[in-house]
Amino acid sequence: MTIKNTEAGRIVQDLIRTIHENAAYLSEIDGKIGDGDHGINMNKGFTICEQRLADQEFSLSDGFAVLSRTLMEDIGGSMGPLYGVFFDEMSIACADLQEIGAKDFLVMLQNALAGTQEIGSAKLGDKTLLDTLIPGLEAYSAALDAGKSFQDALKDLQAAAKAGWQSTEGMIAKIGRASRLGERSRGVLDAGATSCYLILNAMADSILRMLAASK
Amino acid sequence: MTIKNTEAGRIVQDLIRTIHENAAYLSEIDGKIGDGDHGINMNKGFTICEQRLADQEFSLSDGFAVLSRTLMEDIGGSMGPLYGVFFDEMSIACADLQEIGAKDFLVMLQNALAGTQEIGSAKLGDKTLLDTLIPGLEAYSAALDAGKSFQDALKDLQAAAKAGWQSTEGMIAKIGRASRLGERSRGVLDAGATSCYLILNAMADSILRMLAASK
Amino acid sequence: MNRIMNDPNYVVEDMLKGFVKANADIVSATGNARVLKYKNAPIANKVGIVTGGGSGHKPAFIGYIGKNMCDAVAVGEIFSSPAAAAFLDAMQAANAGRGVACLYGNYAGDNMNVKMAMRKAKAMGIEVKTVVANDDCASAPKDELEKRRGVAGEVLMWKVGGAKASMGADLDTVIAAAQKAIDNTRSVGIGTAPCTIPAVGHPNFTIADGTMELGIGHHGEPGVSVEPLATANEIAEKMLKLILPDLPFAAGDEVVVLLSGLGATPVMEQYIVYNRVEEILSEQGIRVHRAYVGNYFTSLEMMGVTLTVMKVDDELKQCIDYPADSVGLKQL
Amino acid sequence: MNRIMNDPNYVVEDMLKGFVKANADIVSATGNARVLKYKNAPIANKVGIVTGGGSGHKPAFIGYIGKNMCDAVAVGEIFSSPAAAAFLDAMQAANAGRGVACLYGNYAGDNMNVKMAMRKAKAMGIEVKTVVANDDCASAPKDELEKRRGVAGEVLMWKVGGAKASMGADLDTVIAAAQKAIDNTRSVGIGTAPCTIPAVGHPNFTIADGTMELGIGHHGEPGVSVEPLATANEIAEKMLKLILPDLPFAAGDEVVVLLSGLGATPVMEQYIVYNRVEEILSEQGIRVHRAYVGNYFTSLEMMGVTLTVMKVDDELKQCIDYPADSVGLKQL
Ligand SMILES: Nc1ncnc2c1ncn2[C@@H]1O[C@H](COP(=O)(O)OP(=O)(O)O)[C@@H](O)[C@H]1O
Ligand SMILES: Nc1ncnc2c1ncn2[C@@H]1O[C@H](COP(=O)(O)OP(=O)(O)O)[C@@H](O)[C@H]1O
Ligand SMILES: [Mg+2]
Ligand SMILES: [Mg+2]
Ligand SMILES: [Mg+2]
Ligand SMILES: [Mg+2]
Repeated sequence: MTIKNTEAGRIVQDLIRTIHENAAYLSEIDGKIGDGDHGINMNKGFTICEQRLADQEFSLSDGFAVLSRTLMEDIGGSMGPLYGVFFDEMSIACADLQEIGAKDFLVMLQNALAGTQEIGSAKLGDKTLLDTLIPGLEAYSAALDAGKSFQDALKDLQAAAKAGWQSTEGMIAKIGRASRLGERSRGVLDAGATSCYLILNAMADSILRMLAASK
Repeated sequence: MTIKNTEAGRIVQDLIRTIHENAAYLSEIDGKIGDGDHGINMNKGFTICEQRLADQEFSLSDGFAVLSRTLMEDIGGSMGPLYGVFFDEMSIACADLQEIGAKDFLVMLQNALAGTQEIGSAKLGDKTLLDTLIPGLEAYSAALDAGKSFQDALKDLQAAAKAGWQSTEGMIAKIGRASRLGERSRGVLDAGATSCYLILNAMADSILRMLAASK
Repeated sequence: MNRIMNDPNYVVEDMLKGFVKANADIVSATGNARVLKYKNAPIANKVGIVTGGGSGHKPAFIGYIGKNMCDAVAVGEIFSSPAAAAFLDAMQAANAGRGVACLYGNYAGDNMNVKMAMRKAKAMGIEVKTVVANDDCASAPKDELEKRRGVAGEVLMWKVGGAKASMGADLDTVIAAAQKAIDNTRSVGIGTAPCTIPAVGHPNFTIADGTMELGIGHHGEPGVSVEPLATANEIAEKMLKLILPDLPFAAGDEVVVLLSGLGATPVMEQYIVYNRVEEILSEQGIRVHRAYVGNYFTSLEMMGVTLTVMKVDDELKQCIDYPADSVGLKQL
Repeated sequence: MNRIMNDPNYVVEDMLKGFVKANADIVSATGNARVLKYKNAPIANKVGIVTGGGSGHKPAFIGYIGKNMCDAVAVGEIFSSPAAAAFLDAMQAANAGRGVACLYGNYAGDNMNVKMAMRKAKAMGIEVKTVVANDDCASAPKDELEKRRGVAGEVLMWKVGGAKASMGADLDTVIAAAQKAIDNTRSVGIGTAPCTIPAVGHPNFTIADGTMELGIGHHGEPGVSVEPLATANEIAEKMLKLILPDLPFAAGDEVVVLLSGLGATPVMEQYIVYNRVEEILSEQGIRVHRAYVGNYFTSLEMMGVTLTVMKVDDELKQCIDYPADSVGLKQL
């Protein structure tokens, strides 16, 4: 089963909607051990992207490219480069594809992770968005290895990303703003891990909807 | 009747003591419509002068010269130049005299007033030290014109200076810091008029004591 | 407030020591602890430039000692005129035989101490002439120019006088140029937070949160009105509304603008105000020949800005554009 | 507090407009609203010098654009890293074909955005190398140098890198000189009052009256200790006690000292601290080659000072003494 690159631009629109809906929640979480602007930062980038994509036809790879460029042009801080490179790698990995299959999506996620780690130098357990991304990707990869379908692998991704996100509650921040707090950073969710879960979850939902429709 | 210039240095010491004793009072008055530092400014200058004169024999003209120089070197603001020129003129006017008589003292006061007005450009009624100095000097001059003795003229000076000083309570400040207050400056004594009364009064008392002793 | 100092009664002394240590390439101490001079002063054949005033206005006054700027400066206590002897010693330090231009601000204490110093200087055979800055157009009505205080326009007066002297002009020509500079200069300040004299320990005037004082003086002297805090754009408009009709400035004029913070106002905010100042001037056909934005004349940690506009002709432009090397104003 | 601004969300935009208007003799706007460049950049045959960082640190960063200083600067929101595209566009604006030295401070956001920009610059054939300032010795222990933040020592890094590039050095030589500069530089800050991000509207950290925070960062990052407010002399001693053993500096060394106010601290107080700094260095046989005292790297209206000491050899002295013409640092 595959989805058509040209038709999958709506995935980007779903992401934008998800971030809009959760902006306040993301800032609220960031406010507990960060500076309370994660929702503002994300929403600013995704809103500008929405304006750039308005009234246009675009493929998934093009949509990701615009999103990435917007994040890198219009929002500085940490989220600009981290999600900027994330969507840049996603876009590059599918730019030449007409049909995107389960394996293709794996490569997209792998490259996105590699780019994010290259830029941010964070590891699993540092209490960042990687604590959502890495388990999600691993579960998806394992599902494919085990011969599961695209759909089932996406559901495994969602479940593992959610578990990974929630695991950040028990972690001490090792990187970023909250790392100064040491032990005091334990007991609350990580803001970036939250937005990453929302993004992976929404992306998987969109693909699942498209796969269901194309049956 | 005259006093000896060489022996009259003690007049300066009496002035210094008077300012020491009244420093807090002068600041208190300045605090009401000024910036509350008149006693501090005066006492600083007179204390440095006291140190310079310590363990020395000095004449009245020399004592006034040191006092003037100290005020001009060590205290800026308004008091340095105003009393600086006041004592400078007093000193110059008696520098060449061995004996200082009633007429000499008149010239000393006249020159001191002229210098003070040249520097400060204030007039009678502006609520400044001139409101003590001018009436004091006029009473002294009138007494001599009327053929009164040095002693009686000095007593007239004291009385008129006191009345002049007290008249400042009803005045509106026309010059200096308090002039910004307009009508609000009425109802309190002027700080400089107060110090000027203390100085003229102490000076007259000293001369009266010296005249009494030389009888 | 948390002031960084040792003995509050010796802040001026301590500051001067640090200033001389840090800027030995430009300034020297003199025999009078309250007088600093340009290390090369007196400069043969040049009219000496002297100024002086109370402390707490950094970089004024000592920060404007330097090449093609002031030769010697008399230093007073915080917000209080230097002693007459300090002005006199500054005049001597600056005097190279061609006379001394004493360019200072119109404050009672400074007027008296300069006059006193001039009496003595005359007796010593030093020729001194003065220009008394009165650029603060909020400090008295236009028909009482002689009552107006000097504020940040003094910087432009020193720049012009200093340049003219370095060009080789004689005393009367230097005085005329500095006088022309200040006669063509208008300033106005707004205050948004007061300051505290170290030895006093509490502010001696107040500016309530949410308000600003238009026309405030450099020591907190009352302004023309206390108003609700306006936006930066409105502030620019209000200040120019006082300044422009006063000279008056008109379409076709060329001007030099100096926008100074009062101490604690971030330079960012000063540029935000300047942005609108320049726009309004352009709209009115007034061309900015040169702009200075930054902390050029402060009042300890007061908040607010002063705006100074000087109408320039060819002579003034030449003086303003002349190089300068002082701590507070360097121009290549 | 009474902030002078228009829309708090556009303080950076408004400030940039004013800055370009006021300083058109030195800086130009570029196609990217968040990138300013030296008006003559790119300069043929010269390695380009780029930096960038969050706003609110005037004159850093844009104030160090100029002759023999930085060629282009990426501008972020208040206290927040510029976007990757701004760094990339700054790199392009500075690039004259001999490569670009990107000299910036060690903050997570800046690190990521520069890395991101370098990925793109590489793809465009622009050679970029970096030096990451980590002079704040209170921000991490000595065995974790890579965790230390960059503070006012960045000014000296730009001065050295900028001079070296103007002398005609190639990229590796410029990078080596700037790296040597920062490797020989140690800074420490003390905070005495917090500051407020305009769009936030209240301070996001506190410093109680009567206390000071030793080792505080440029954005209020926690320091090594909160102590009762000390005298200026004690503050100088405490800061040097952290700085001197860290490099270490020793008798016979020559140093450049930069003492910067954090924004609202009167320059007078900075000189009072400097006075004791110089004394202690002298006592320890350390010679001050040159001193910079003033508001060189601020944090809005934060109060306090940062002290920076750089050990210099002949090469660094030559670079430091080289002329410079930027808004924040002019040297003849
Ligand atoms: N080096 C890094 N790698 C991955 N994620 C990071 C890194 N640094 C920070 N983050 C993520 O960024 C989130 C905070 O984002 P945001 O609030 O937008 O930025 P800022 O911290 O600059 O305010 C954190 O919750 C964390 O998940
Ligand atoms: N121009 C002047 N001529 C005469 N006396 C003056 C003049 N200006 C001020 N004074 C006197 O100075 C006094 C204040 O002195 P002081 O408090 O020491 O100085 P400051 O006002 O600088 O703090 C006033 O009470 C007034 O009598
Ligand atoms: Mg943030
Ligand atoms: Mg945040
Ligand atoms: Mg007083
Ligand atoms: Mg006073």
